[in-house]
Amino acid sequence: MKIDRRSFLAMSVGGAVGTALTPLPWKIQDDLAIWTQMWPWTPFPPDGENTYVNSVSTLCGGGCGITVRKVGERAVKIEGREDYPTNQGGICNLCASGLQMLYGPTRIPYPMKRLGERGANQWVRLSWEEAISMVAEQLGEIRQAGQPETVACLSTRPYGSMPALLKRFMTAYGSPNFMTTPSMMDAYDMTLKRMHGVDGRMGFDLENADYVLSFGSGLIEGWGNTVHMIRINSKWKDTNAVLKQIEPRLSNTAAKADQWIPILPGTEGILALGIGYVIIKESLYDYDFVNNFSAGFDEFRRAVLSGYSPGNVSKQTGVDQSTIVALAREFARARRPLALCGRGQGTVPGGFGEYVAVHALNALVGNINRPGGAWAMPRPEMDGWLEPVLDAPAEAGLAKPRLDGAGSAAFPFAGQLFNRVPVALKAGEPYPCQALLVYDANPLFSMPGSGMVREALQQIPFILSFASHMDETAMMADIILPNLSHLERWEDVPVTEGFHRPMLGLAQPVVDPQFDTLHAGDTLLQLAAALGGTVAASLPWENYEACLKEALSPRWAELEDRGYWIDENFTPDDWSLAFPTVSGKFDFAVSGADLKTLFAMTAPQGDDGSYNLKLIPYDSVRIANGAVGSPPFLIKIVSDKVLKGKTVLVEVNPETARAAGFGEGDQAVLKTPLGDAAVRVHLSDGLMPGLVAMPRGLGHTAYDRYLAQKGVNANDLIGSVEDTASGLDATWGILASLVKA
Amino acid sequence: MKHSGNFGKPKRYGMVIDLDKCTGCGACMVACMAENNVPFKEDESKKLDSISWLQVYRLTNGKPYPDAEVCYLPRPCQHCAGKHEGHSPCVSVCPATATDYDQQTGIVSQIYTRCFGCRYCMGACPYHARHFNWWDPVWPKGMEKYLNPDVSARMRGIVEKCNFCFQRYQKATEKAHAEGRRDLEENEYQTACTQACPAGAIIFGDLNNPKHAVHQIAKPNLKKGGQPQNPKAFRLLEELETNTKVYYLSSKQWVQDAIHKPHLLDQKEAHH
Amino acid sequence: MSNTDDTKQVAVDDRDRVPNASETGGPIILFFMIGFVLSLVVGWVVFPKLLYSQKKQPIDFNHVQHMELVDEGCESCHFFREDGSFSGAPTLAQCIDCHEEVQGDTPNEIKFVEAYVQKDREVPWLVYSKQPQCVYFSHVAHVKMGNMDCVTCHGHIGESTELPIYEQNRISLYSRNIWGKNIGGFKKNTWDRMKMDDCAECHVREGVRQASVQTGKGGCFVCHK
Amino acid sequence: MDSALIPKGVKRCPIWQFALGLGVVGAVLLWGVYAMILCWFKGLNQTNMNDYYGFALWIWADLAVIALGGGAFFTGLLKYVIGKDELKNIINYAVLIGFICYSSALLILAIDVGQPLRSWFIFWHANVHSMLTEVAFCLSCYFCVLTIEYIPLILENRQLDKVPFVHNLSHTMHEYMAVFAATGAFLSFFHQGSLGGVAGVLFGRPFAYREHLFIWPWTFFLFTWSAAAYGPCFTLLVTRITEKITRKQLVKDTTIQLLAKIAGWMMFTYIIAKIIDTVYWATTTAPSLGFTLKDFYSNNPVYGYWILFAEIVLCGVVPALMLITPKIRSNRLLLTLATILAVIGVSLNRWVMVLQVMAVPVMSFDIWAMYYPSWQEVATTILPVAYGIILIMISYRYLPIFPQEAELNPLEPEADMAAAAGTEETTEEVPEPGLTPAEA
Amino acid sequence: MFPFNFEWMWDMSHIVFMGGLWYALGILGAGMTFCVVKAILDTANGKGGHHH
Repeated sequence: MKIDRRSFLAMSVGGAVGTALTPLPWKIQDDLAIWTQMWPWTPFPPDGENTYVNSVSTLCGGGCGITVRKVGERAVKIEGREDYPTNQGGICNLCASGLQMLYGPTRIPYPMKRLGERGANQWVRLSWEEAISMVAEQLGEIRQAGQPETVACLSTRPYGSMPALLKRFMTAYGSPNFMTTPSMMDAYDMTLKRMHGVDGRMGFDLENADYVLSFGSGLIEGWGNTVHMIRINSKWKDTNAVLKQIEPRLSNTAAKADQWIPILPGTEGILALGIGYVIIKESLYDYDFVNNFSAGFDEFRRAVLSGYSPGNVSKQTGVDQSTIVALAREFARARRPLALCGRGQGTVPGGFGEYVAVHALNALVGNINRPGGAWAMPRPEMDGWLEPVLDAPAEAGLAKPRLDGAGSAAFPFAGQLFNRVPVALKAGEPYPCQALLVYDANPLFSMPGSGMVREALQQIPFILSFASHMDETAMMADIILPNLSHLERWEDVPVTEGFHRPMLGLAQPVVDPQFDTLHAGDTLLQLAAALGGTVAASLPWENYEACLKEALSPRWAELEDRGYWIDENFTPDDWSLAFPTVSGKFDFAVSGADLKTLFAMTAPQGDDGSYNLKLIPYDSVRIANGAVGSPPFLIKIVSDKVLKGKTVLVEVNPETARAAGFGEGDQAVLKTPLGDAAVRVHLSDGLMPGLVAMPRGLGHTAYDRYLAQKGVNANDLIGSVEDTASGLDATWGILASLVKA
Repeated sequence: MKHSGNFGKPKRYGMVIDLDKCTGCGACMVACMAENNVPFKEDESKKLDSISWLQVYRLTNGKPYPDAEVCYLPRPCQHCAGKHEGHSPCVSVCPATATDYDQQTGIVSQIYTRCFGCRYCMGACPYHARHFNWWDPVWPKGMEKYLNPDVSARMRGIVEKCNFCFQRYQKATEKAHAEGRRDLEENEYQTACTQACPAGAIIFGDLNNPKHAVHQIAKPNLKKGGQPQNPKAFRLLEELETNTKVYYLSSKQWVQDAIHKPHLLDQKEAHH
Repeated sequence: MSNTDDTKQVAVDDRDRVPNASETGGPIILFFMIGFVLSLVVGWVVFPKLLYSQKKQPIDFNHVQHMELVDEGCESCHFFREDGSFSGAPTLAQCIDCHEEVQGDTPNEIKFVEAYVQKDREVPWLVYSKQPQCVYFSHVAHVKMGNMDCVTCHGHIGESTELPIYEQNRISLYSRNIWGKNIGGFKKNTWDRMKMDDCAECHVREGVRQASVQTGKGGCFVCHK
Repeated sequence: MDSALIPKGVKRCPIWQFALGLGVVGAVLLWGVYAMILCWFKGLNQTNMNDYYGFALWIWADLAVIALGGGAFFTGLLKYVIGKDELKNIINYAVLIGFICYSSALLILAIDVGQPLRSWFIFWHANVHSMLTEVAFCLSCYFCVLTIEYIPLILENRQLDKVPFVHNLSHTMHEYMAVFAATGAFLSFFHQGSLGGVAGVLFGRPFAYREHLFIWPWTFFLFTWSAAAYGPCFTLLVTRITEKITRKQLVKDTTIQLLAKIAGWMMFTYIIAKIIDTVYWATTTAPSLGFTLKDFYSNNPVYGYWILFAEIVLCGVVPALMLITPKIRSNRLLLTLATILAVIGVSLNRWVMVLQVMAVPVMSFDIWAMYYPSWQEVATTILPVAYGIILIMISYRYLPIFPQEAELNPLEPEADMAAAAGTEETTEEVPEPGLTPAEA
Repeated sequence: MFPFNFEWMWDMSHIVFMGGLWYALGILGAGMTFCVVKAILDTANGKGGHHH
């Protein structure tokens, strides 16, 4: 028998026939198909017991109640808490993406010390003991040298136990420089102080208002509590309440409003005065309130009637005379009219005169401390704490003027003016800053004139960051003592500006700490203990939880049980009791201010004639632009008419674009006095001619590849402009030009 | 041990979306992505290969400044019933029976492990509600921890789409079963987008059930292919007889017109 | 060499080979049979051995012994949670009730307490009946609403004194119990196989509504997610 | 070297020239294979397809090659079933071209699906209501037919034919080819049709949707008809190109003229039906779905009425009239022109039925989506062309494809040493120049 | 494609469609088998051993 080609062939054929009659080929084929379901790089989430943990989300400013669904130890979904007073089940896109921030790669996993150049993002890991003793040593030396005032601290939120604890730490340490990033709260606080005589916060009973004049407030784009405001907008649709949106751009709010009134940017206050003119001229104002409960009306009247006739105002604002008159009449004749301001999300305050002019409208129609009106609210206070103990160096430090000039002779009514710090540091006045503590803030990204902020930070020899995520400011730090993420920590969350009930939410840990991080409150307590002396004595708590319980002791049980505390029956003071001013009345004259100067429009930077357009930043509800960057889900829902690849699209009116020779999607260079940026042009009929609109919140350089290097940070191109009357940041835009790329 | 009819009466789950209230905030899109393990990648600005089961379109009235108006229109899968129950554009074309129409719930299902990625269904769907996994779904290290185990993992090369958060129906049914019930209450089964919408613009329920809000608002004429009897209500591409289960409400005439007249709209604006 | 020569040469070769071929007709069939039988052996006997890897459970477990100690049968440990979900393999927290300390002196017991209880680590049980991720299976629907016995699908595991070897398909990574022990996919008992067709067959038999438009059988989302 | 394999009585170029040609085309083939491997291992993100263009260049190429390959079934039908015996002189080549087209189509499909390892689901879990299922079944069955038709041709190779069994097998298969050809025609009718049905049933896409006859939309019949009409034109065109390159007449004029005439009449009748279909669709179907013709042809940078004109008039009516006019048809140049127009016409038709369907917005607020293929898509689409050329080169060299070749080109005793390289017009075929004898 | 597949239904569509498929496959299969068998028999009968 010869084994030749043929035998081999026969065997193969036999083998093939035989194999076909076994499960082998068929099973392998089936298993291979199944294998494609189980590729090793595809994660298969394990199942487990489902539990739900209630908490409060602090990612955005809204402070909404959330319910976090957990499977085993993993948090898998954040949903709005249905029984929470502000959001009632809804949730904003940022807070719904919260788990991407919790588990994401942008978390700072352990204490770190800078290695190499600032901002180079090179770090060496420290143990907590090392890190705290290093910081304590640094701060101890400064204090020993008798310069505790040269240490500053920055936070985003002004209220709550953490800012209070930081402020307390600074006080005990001996520095008057606890600051918060600027926002419309600063302006409204000042308005309350100078018109109502109240040291409190502003609230608006928006639910019951039936005619709302919004001077550029992005009511459904993150102004106040986003979800609450959107709910109110829906309610207005059901009750046929009227919303008039006054701003240069057809924002989401303008799109949902009953009327969009385009206006030249920066002239909103002037329009308010024009409306006031008509109301006064036609005697449409509330006689009872104006005659019996207000002072300074004559000065106000004189100032308004002397320069704000509809004709004049129309010229300045670009709003038709007939519209001005109509708005005034409608507003005055509405049952519960309400006027609001604070551009976009209100993260840049704007000029004080604008707030006075707008709030004066509420006063003219007598809608102050009434249903559907503007309410003076008490500030949330940490009522469970004793006064801090101060030693001599602390007393001496506290007696020094503040770095930002707030409370000084120039700005006596200001509480916070962080926007002035870069200028002050540059000038070396009143003294240099030797150390900065940054908590829950990212000024390098979020403040107009970020170039100036960067220069200022470069001048500070020691920067300590408590950041949970690697943001731009954290990248500039010398030491990072990372805070727990918002879903890993206890925190009290006072309600946002604008809400008309005193309310407090309690955030509680949803999951165990995922990294070697520590609650910033605990870090601070350990720092205080390491510093010793009166600083340690002023912060005597064993841990942050104990400190928090003590701070909230009267309401702790309710907070722990329900997750929030609210004063449902709160009503603001009656007119006769509401105004603790010198006259005891509402002050139209703004505590003796020069109204003419106050109402003057703030000119933008760079008026040298070489720019033919104005660049305005706008806040988008789909882009986070505060201390927290946009998680991947948010970037995913950004329109391709806003961001394409790595390039931002700026909105330009088709007419303006055509004149400059640009078509849809064309590449261009946007020039402003502060710099250039490569952009693309998006033609929009929803923008006034002569303007360029750019979203805020893009152009991050820190965070991860899902967020960084996308678009341009509008704050790089727009500088901070100081309102001379108040010191507030009055920035509304900047002169600009678009040239071919 | 026969339990015929153990599913209760046939349902027809559907939605009513109030365009007057929708603010275009995108919370629904995020809630959907978070609930359904929708992946993301570095560049999501190429919207035509970006997976988002729920898409919010921005409609404009096409008028120049200052008369421009905008309306936001969220578009989940429309769960078409077609001319005869179950003849959805996509279901009828799938060669491998990976997508199906369930007469019990009216939901168009998609089974990822059955799909082999021919993409015929995507061509068939006029709403662009179907998305292909052009890329491997991968999450940055650590982020896979938030994935929902109730939702199947998808793999590269298959089509996925909105399924009205069917896993929530399954979960709700389990709870009902544990309590010895066969039918669900209206609030027991709600989609993630409905739940998240801050404006309360999305309403979800059984269109067959006169007690449910969706039925009361849209007033579907079930004899006439579900046409809405509420004059403010309309459906997308009614003429195609796709017989969708997503109804829209708008009090604005231009919106109602824009839905029907393609040439009215300006190309440059009409996108996500 | 010319064309014609070449052709001739080949033709001669061919003539030589033809009778050869018919002579070796027998061996050809023999080789065919060798190939045939060999492949049958490979396919039916060798292949299944190669296809599955054998894994031992982290520790052994005696169902019989535990059944004697509990009141409510299987549901004592494999219980339903309030939301209707099924707890599956017990967690450490459940075991700790009795096994906080070592009881008796079996090596398994000692290993369990030392390696898991004391270190607070969950036991990574290998679940024989684990369905793929695309499958939705509601225990409560079957047990509470359908009044089914555990045995119907899980067989007599509750009467075992030790845990069987867990076999895992090397390609699909499924437990062998899904396809069944028999490589040909044949089954005798209801618990021998847990493929889609087995679920579907029972659903038809038990009168579950067959609501699928495409297949006339059960809707996909009844068993899928 | 390989002269023993070359059919008797014909001349072929020297082996080095052949190898050089193979090498050049092979390089293109390898480029395509590289792209194919990228698509398989990295996924379809290698393409420029997207959620709007789920079907793109590949599906167009698929539909186009299948239409062009329609020459095989139709010529087969004419020869074996209807009895046009004259066509035996071109049937081999028609079969070979068909085989190339269909195997290419299957290859493209194997790259095109997102999960190639699951592609058998289309058979196993078939949804019989899907046009794509019908396509898959008929396509693969018909490919079997083509293979059966191609096998005897291979078996007729001079060396293989010497094996008695092989000889007998090819002989028997030839004898019963009519049965296979008839089955092939039956299958072709359905898969060509169902390819048309793929677009025609999309009632969500008013641009594609057509009224139905029984379960089939009109496009079903139009596709079958057009494949039968235009497929032979492609066979004629490729034959012409082959003749140009080999510088020989390979098929007699009578055969060419017969096939051209039949194709012409098929095209003529088809284009009338197509015009009726278009008019009905434009005036009745589309408006009933809320669309006007203008919606389909305006507001975008590419798709204008020109495409309608090009497809129906310029590359439809014109070549049809040219082919049915004996005077024009008998002019070689004009005949070639007509076949070129026809090939463009049917390719345009398939393009429109795939790409424009995807491009047209349906929701009023949607966009026209434009698309251009990635290099990977282009390379994988050229891959079958290269493969086809190679198969033609090999088949032509070693198999008796053209029964009339020897008769039309009697061997001369003297070797014609004239070199002929470099003067040929550029075509998609790689030049295989020279009529040099096999042995120098 | 087989009656034991999950998707199979005994309805007109399946009978016609799959009937057509199996019919075609049957012809092809039977035809090829016939040709091969005939070729084997012919070869055994000594046909084809010479050239023509």
